[in-house]
Amino acid sequence: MDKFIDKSTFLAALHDGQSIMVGGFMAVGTPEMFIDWIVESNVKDLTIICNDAGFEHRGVGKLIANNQVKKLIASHIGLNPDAGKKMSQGALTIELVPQGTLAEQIRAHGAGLGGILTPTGIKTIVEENKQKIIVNDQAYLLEVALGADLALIEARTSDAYGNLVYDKTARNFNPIMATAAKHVFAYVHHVVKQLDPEIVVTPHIFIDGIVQKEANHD
Amino acid sequence: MDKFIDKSTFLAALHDGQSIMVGGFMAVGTPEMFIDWIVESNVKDLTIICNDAGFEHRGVGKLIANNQVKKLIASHIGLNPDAGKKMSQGALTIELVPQGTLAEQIRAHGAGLGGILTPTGIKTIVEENKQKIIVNDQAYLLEVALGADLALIEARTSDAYGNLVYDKTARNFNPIMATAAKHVFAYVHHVVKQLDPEIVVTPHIFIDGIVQKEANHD
Amino acid sequence: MINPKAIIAARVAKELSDGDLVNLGIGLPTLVANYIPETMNVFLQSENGLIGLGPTPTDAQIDKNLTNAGAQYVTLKDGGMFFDSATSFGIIRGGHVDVTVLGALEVDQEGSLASWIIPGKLVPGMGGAMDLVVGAKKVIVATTHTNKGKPKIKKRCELPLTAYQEVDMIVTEMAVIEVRSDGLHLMERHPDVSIETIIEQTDAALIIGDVKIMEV
Amino acid sequence: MINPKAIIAARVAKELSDGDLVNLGIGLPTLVANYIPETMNVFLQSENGLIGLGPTPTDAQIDKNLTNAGAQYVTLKDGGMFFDSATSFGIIRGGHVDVTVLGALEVDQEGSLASWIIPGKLVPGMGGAMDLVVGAKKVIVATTHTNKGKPKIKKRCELPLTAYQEVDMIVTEMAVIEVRSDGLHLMERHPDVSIETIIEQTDAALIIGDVKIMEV
Repeated sequence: MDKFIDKSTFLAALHDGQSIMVGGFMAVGTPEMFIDWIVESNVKDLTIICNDAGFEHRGVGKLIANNQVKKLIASHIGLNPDAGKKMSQGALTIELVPQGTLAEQIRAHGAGLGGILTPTGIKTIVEENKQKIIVNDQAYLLEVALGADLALIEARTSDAYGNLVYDKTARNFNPIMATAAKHVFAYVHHVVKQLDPEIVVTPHIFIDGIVQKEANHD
Repeated sequence: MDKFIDKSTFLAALHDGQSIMVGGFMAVGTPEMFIDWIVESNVKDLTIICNDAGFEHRGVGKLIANNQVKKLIASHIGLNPDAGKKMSQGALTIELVPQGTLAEQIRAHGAGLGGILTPTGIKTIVEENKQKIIVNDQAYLLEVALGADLALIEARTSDAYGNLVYDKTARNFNPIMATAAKHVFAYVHHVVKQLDPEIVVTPHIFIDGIVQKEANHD
Repeated sequence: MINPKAIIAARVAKELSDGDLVNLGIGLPTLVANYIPETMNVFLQSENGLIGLGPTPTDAQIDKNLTNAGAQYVTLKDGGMFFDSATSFGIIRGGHVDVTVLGALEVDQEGSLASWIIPGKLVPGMGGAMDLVVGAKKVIVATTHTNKGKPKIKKRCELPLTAYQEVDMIVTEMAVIEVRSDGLHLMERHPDVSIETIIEQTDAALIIGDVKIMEV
Repeated sequence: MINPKAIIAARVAKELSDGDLVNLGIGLPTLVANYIPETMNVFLQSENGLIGLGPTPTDAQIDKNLTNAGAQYVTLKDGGMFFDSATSFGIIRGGHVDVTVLGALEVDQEGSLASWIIPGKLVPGMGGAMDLVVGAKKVIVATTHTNKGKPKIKKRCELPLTAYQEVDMIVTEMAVIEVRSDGLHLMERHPDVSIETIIEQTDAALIIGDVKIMEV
């Protein structure tokens, strides 16, 4: 039941054409080492699901810069001009999703729901090609669940079982992404023997592999 | 901004015909003092939303025993024969809901969603009168959001602001109910000056009034 | 066959694997925990909000806020943790539970299950059973083969369903039965019970191939 | 009018009340925090996952994992706490935010807002703005009255919308405007700006009643 993995195990899980969720909000809470390893692997045609496009040299922006991303699903790309440029050139498809909708779509997949009804996006271009459903005289958009092949998350601390807690605003999308992918890898800053059972944010059952900061990965 | 209230403030919030969410799972995590105060108030025709019917002399069962409940929305009534008896006699309407659906309906209301799509209940009597929606070739039931006039919850500890943490399996429905009612009252066992911002389960903004155990309430 | 429940619980336990997340229903299924080898890491979930269910507490260990979904006092193992009901059913519905074990009023040859209501007679409610049966990767029904001689394994459930075509395996004190797309396969029989007896006590059609002897 | 942004931020701050939960958008709206009286308990939410946003940290206080939704370093006040993105937008969409303040590319006389895209030119994305505008109890648009002389308050937004008919109030360096069902009501004007000038710089029709002087 040892969840502590090394770089080779991580690299073996990467494939061309995968969908990968990456935690973080403008790269705060993004597992940069995993991003660097993906750059090194040079896998192609990825679909990346992340709150935003990061920066050109930080977060998922590094994968865009290295031309590994075919499609990006995000709520915001404003801090990475490279993403906008590649989109204009037709080299990158970007699907912009309201941030709260993205969060609920990911949570829905992890929780076995087919989707959720949100008022967000009604009478905007977000509603295009989506089903509208009226509940108690209010219109909602049906937004379907969103899963991925891999989720890459960052946490502050893991215990020996793989239970996780996060650090301040580096929490963001990490806990929900941990529930919504076929395989979930966590990059953690610290490992302790035990965590208080009341404060665990991500139960160990969601985590398939853990890489600890400053362990020897080569 | 003092959220610490007394019994008279609590009683003033009660009205005939209200809908009230009550936290707890088979009375574990149910704020018994609030239940006793409702019994004392003798308000009538309540709609109670709770995981279960409690026991005849514990939890929401006390409200049923005192004939204050018109309708109960719950997932289970097996440990309170009085509830089943009153249902058979036509003195109490009971709407049985799968537990996971009930949890999501409450969460949905608190999160501003119109509802959620769940596979639970498909091809059972639960699907009667509900909309079926197909997503990626799978059938789901549309279950609409469920809110209430009041939510009554129990927590282990509050800080001076009303941030809450819970105690073991007494957590259950309490945190989601805290998000889903017009007014939310919490019964807490302890009050501390400050809670670690990483471990708060219910942010203070959800809580309207707090009653502390063993404070003088008369 | 002195203790049918013990036979069933012991046999169900053999279906569990190291690292599994398992939900054991109220009643008979709870006994399965007693037969999990100590060397095996099986994580027990309880839908009222925990993973890491440990053994029954001594009187001195009892904590009134630490119970299972049947309102019994329990303990928490190392590595366990607590969560709210929405998270709990996210785990259940989301397919993160490897095995769920639960009882039955009726189970049928299409893998449908009835376990929560006898209209006009017994209306306990479905609790978390509907979500568990729909959400778990493997659904094992653990039940006595008959209800005082009346078959519980039917051609088609007559009582209102808990879920439609979700059961994977039925374990009774007489037999182990797998639910496949072509029907119910009798996989194992109790050493003291003949195939003929099992067929006789079963309303559903059984597909009989290489029937092994249950380890009891 | 030396600093239009300061005028706008100071005026918006007067809309906040003790106990309010408030979300301040990136840019100009962030400045509102500087004008909240210290005696008033206003709780600032940031959609990346906190309530209790405090003042900008000193260099020594900077924590790279403590930022606002604009990726700026922030601090956390007493009573503040952290949560994940689903919880954050549950708070936002669920109507638990009392006031949201955000900028505009265009805002119109029906209370619709465009703020996230200029097709073919600028495509930053909507981030959390669509949820905030739909979910918050009161939506205040804080914007310069014009974009270099081009009216931003229009009869009808031409750019793709952030939300339809959700804006409650528009605060500019010239005017305070309320959005009501019958249209835009000019409530206040800057002491140095005439009603005529405001009408001239506004594309939308304004309903003029008892126009007060903005406190600046």
